[in-house]
Amino acid sequence: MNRFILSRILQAVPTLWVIATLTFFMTRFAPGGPFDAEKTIPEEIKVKLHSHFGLDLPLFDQYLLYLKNLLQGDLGPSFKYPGWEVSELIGSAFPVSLTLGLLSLCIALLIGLPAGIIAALRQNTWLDYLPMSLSMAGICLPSFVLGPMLIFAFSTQLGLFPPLGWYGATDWVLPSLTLGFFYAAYVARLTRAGMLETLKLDYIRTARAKGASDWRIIFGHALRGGLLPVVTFLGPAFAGLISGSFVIETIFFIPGLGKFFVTAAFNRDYTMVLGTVLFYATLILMLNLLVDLLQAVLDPKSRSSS
Amino acid sequence: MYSHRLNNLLLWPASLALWFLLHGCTQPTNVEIALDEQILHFGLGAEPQHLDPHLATSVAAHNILSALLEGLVGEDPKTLKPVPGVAHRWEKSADGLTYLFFLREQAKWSNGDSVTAHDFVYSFRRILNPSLGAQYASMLHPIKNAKIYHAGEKSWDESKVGARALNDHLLEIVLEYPIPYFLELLNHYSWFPVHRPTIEQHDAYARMGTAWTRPGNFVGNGPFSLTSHRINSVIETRRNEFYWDADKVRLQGIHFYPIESVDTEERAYRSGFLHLTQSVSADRIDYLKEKYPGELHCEPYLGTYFYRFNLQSPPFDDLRIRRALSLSINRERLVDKVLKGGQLPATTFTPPGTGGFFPTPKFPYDPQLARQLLMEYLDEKGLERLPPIELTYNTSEGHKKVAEALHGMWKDTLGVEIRLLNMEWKVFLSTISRGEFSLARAGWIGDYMDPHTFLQMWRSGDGLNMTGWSNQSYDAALARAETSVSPEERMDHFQTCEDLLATEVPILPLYFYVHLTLRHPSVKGWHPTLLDHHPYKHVYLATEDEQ
Amino acid sequence: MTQLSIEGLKVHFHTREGIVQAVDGIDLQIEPGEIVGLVGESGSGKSVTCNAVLRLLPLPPARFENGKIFWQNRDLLQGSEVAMQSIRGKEISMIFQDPMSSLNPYLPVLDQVAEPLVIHGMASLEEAKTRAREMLLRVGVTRVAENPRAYPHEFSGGMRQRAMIAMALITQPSLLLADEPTTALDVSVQAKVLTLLKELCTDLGVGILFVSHDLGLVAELANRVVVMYRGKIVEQNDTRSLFAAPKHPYVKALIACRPTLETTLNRLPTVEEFLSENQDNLQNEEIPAASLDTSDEILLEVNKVVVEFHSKSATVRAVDQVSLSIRKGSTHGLVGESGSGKTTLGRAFLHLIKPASGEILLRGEMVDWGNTSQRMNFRKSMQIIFQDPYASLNPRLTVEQALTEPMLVHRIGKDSVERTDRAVSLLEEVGLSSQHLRRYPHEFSGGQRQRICVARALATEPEFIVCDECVSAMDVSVQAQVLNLLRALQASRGLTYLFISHDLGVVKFMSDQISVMQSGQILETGSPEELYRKPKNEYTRQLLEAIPSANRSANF
Amino acid sequence: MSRETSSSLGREAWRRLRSNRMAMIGLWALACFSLLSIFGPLISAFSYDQQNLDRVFEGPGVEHWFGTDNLGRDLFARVTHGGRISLAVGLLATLVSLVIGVSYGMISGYTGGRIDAWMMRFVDVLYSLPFTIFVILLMVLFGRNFLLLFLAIGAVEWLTMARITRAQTMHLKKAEFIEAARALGYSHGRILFRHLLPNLIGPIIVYATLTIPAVMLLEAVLSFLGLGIQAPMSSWGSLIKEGAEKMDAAPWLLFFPGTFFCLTLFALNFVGDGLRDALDPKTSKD
Repeated sequence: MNRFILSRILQAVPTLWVIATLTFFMTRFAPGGPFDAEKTIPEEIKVKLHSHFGLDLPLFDQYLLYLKNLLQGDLGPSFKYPGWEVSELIGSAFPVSLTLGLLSLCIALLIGLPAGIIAALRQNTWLDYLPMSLSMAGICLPSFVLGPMLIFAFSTQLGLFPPLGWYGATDWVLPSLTLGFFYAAYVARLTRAGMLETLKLDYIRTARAKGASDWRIIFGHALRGGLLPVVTFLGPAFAGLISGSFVIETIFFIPGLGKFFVTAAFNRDYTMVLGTVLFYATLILMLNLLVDLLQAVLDPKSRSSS
Repeated sequence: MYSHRLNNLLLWPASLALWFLLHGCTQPTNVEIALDEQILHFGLGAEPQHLDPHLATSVAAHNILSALLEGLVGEDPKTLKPVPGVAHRWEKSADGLTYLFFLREQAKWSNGDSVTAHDFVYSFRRILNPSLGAQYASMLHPIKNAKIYHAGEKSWDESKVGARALNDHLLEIVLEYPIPYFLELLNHYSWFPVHRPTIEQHDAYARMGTAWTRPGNFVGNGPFSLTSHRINSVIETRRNEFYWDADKVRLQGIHFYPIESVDTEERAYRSGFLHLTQSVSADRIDYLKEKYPGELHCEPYLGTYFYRFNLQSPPFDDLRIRRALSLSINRERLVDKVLKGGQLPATTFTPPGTGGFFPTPKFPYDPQLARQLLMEYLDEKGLERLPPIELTYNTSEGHKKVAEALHGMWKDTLGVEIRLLNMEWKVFLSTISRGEFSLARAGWIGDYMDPHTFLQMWRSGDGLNMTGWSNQSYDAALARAETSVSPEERMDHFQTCEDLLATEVPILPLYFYVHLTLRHPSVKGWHPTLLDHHPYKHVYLATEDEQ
Repeated sequence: MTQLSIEGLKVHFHTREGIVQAVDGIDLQIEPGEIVGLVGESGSGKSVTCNAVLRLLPLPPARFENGKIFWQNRDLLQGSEVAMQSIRGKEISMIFQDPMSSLNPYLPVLDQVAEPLVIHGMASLEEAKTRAREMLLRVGVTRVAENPRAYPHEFSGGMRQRAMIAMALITQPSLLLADEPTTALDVSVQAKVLTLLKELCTDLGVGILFVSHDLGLVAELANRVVVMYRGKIVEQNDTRSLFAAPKHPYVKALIACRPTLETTLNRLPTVEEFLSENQDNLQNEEIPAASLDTSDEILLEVNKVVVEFHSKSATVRAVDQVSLSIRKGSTHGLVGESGSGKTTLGRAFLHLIKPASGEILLRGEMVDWGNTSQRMNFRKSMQIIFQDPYASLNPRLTVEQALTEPMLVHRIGKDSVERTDRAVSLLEEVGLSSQHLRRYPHEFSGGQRQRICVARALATEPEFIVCDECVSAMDVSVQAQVLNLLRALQASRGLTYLFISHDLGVVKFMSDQISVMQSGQILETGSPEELYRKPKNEYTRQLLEAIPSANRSANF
Repeated sequence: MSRETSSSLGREAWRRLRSNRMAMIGLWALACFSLLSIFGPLISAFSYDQQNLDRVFEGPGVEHWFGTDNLGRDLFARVTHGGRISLAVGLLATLVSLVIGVSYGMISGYTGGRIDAWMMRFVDVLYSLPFTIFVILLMVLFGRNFLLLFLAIGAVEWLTMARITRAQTMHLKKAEFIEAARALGYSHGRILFRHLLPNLIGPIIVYATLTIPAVMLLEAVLSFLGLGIQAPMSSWGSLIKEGAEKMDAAPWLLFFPGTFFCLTLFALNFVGDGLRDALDPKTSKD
């Protein structure tokens, strides 16, 4: 097992290197630079700025320098906020996004799993149609519509939750709901499909022949197999969840990571673009590994083969 | 097939929701608490890039720095006229070239150190130091020989820069040429002092991006001091007890929130999270006027919204087409029906009242003449109709709306087809600066209260010109305005410049900005000003009845 | 006292295609401790009957139209679901056909075996596990002693079925419903499991309803045999009498059409022939020894073929230094149990799996795989028929497309018209007709599908065909038809077969030469008679002994 | 193989589709939306870009059926005009991503081994690259080409498609009919596209119906970067985005485009499910 994890981590290194290289050159070839502004900067000051950030070196030297720093774990200073290190900015925003992501995941699972299970058990009744239609709506309802709608209902009208901010537990509710709803929709669909598939299997019949109750059949036997596709989906989805959502952070004024992902590109904040991209890639690779491990826990067969 | 007990599963989410219902009880809002606490909750609009006054470049930075630092002079909260700041009085020589500032002895840094004339000289030297690469260093170029030092060829002493500390509390500044608005200039953050030991401790004299501006490190001399800074979340300041005029400061602190989305900011305001918003979505004006009649403020602002023509390529190399496009814009209607924020139609480039300058309105609306000019042009070129014109703008709802409205006006009056091209901001900037446009959106916010901040950019070959327009009479008039001592004469020269812009039409002024804001009635001592400066030491929070 | 009494049971399936009368009014009684065999082919309603007793049928589409099932004088069809749950696994237990899929792959075997005790409140969890362990040891699943957290996939099929038996009997029920419990197992394993089942049930006094398609197997076990055909019971009698004097023609056919080790007929009788009025065809010639017309020419030769599979942890040698030569026009049988490497060897013959080493010579020549025309020629001459005719036909191609495509690829026939004509004649050759051209595989029965597979294999006009367990999944009656077809084609086209099967009777019926495989190696090769009369190898002897006696000879 | 058989295949599928009630409702709804998008702008008295600054933000009424927007433009004309673009972009771009993703995934899964590993690493890499920068670079290289819109959308959406297809292919390639095809000497291309592809159609269609809404919204994001629809033209994505900003002051600006959008997706979903069943010969006749 340890060897497996180690080899996966070693495999990730070249992938990350390719990502870093491509991103580095892509950002540099995009028009506009980090210091372009409506009030044009005098040439001599631009030269000064460039030399401060090492942009005056030949591009390939910059690249080598970046890699060298990267190997030492240094992501460099942000171009947009020169007083701050990229790693510091990501480090301060990540806990926020992590909290939001985990809460949304909880909501997605708390809504999605029961909805999917019920829909599967009551296939082709209103208990199937209603959650499945809602989930279709959840998939096609963009968060920039859902967010303001939830704010209007729960904040403006009912006054239950604050419409923005990230200060206390009550602030967490609406953004997590907004973010979680989309995933809940997916989870519900996948759970339903997985459960329907599993409930057809022979071993469910075996369990029934033993005299197991419905409850026992679902939770003791069917759920584990039925959840495998959900777990597979949740790996990459979770990376998306905890790397922040620009739209939701903007709507709810949350100091999360998503903003850096989007604005870094617009600001041509080279180091920040690279930092966020590498962070995200690492996250994905790690979560894929985690999913494989989790699958091994859920599925004894893959456990012994890996 | 399966028993009904499964329906219990439905109770899960329901009970969770109930839990939140019970716990999500309403708490008093920021604005309600603030009446006791005297904390101003301020919508900042954007996260400031720097909190270093010598490197800062944004309005957001100004809003914070004017709380943390104080220049030689202060501003009158209503007129923005210079009032005593760190200097309790000053003297100006008869030729208008030499200023003596008498610094008050009570002026202190937030760590208790005295603010001295040496601090100011040190600060001027720092911003002008070419190694720092300060963008706004040119703001200090009016100081004698500052330009020479800034060019980097000579040392400070060799350059003989005209700023000297005569003693700890007496500062002499000698100017290159007389500047009528010199004292107003001093309120720009590039003139603010920095605390020498702090700068040296962080080796920030010639380096950007050091940690000296972090809370705990920052030492300022303003009415407030920095207590916390979380990127994209909040910047908190607290009353500075060492401030010389601390007795007058009634606010206990100001919290700045960099909320970028106007919609979110509006929701924040409406829920009592903010006292002030940085701006208001143009589409919401009607709605807010109705709902919050006394709280929506449209205040004139020192800025012009305009389009640039590219004179280097047809059809805008021809004056008639430029004029025709200008003449067929109904600016009144644009302002009243589309923008609706109380903006003023721009019939000059410089906003009226800038430093006492009231230019004569030009740029009329005359569709008849516009059509005639277009016909003439088409006949001469033997064209059936004008080929479609590309209008480039950076992506934003507001810019799109204006562009769409003009698209309609030109189509209706001239039958000219306009193609709108939106671009991402940085791509837009690089496209425009390379001259790859024919008609492009632009905006200009004045840095100080003088027409010069507007009119200088149309000088031939100026980095900000970018239209390809060059006019010797304009250059000459501008040069004369820069050196003349008499205010009346200056205004005459500026008027000449304005006239030339109106006859040559290298640009298309559309409207003058307003500062649209929602402001809570409990905010007192806050007055509309052209530069949107609001000296915080006069601001306090009170309910309607207590004054 | 009759323990279980089924009276006039009718179960219909309401599907979109219409109503299927799966069980059409049957009466059946089982006395305490009695072992009853329920025999029938697929679709006869035997499994439905079995599942109906425990109400495990999916409702809908299934529906109880009529009838009663009395269990100790209670009508099981009337009780509530909860009441039913208390009978399932406690009073009546059930074991299923496929031990691979019937155990929950996500739970340890021990826990699953213990579960019925827990469900019915007969023991605490700890106690249940202890008892489950004892039970598992008793049925011979010793592995749980080493590793109580072993999961089903760590066990072989036989061990899993033993575990299933342990699970079914742990509550000491009064009746065990066994639905084809040994069908998926190898012969040697099957024999052991049957013995175990019989011993245990006798010890514990458990009655068994043993459902199977294999009459011979049932004869080993049951006191009484019930034969079902198309939802009805056609005959029931005590085992000896039934075999001695079958009355119903269907039962007669079932006994006759299965090739046994004693079968010496040229072609097998089929059920249709028995059921039709005209039974003249049944007069069959015996094959005179060595009468088959085989030349001495060697068509295919393999030398020291090795096939290896690489997994992350280890390399497995599935075929280990196998050498064989097959004469043109003959059938070479390959017998072995699952995992012996016989299927892999068959695939390696066709280069569907690349051998790690060794050579495969067609007409004495090596095939150069880099050479397109040689490769295509090889593919054209060598074909394969798989075990599962359903999986081996692309479900989205019509019969016509499936048959004409190989011709197109190998440039047989000059245009689509000619190819379609050829497809028709191929269909006719395998006993189908041109009206089947436009249909999809799923519209055919298993036997018909296998005929289509045969036709497709013939489309390239091959000389050599690998028949990989090609009748193993079929009912005996269908099996007889397909075997007859293969023999007829061999006679008319002079085909050469490699016939792979685990069923010794079938292999003997088909082959001129037989090789026995175990663990990737060929243990012995010889003529069928030699092999069956005087097996040289110990393993071959074991294999032969494991065959139920009724299947060794037709005369029980 | 012959034209006759393939057309009968289509006829057969069509016959099955017709018997699926939900799919037919979906199909009719789609037809209605398409017709409305094609002819709506023609029957409307207003053009999508015709402004009337005196009649801004009017609610739905007799003259302006769906009301007017911030420049007094008729929302009905804008919604139907936007439908043309959104439907075209949604379907075409999804098609592009399907073609790329399915081919890539099939080849990767079918080939297996080291090539498969490399191909999937490549997908991993693309997943992580910054999309904004990528689109900006595309525009720099190729200019503002309308075709680029499809390329850009295809470039993101195919990744997931490729993964799904690969997983299915790896599962299917072990099927005996694929082995039979190899034994029959079929070329890899033939096996991939004639034997594997039709059997992958189910999951592909289901995923495609989920991709279309994502694509329609992505179009709005791309137009932010200047790629795609230029003002004053409209698309459902951009109308919804604008409508969401004015939700409480002028709810109809969100309601109408939102309703069209959602109903289209529901319809597509039903048609997708129906199509999957219809293309599967195993589903029963009735």
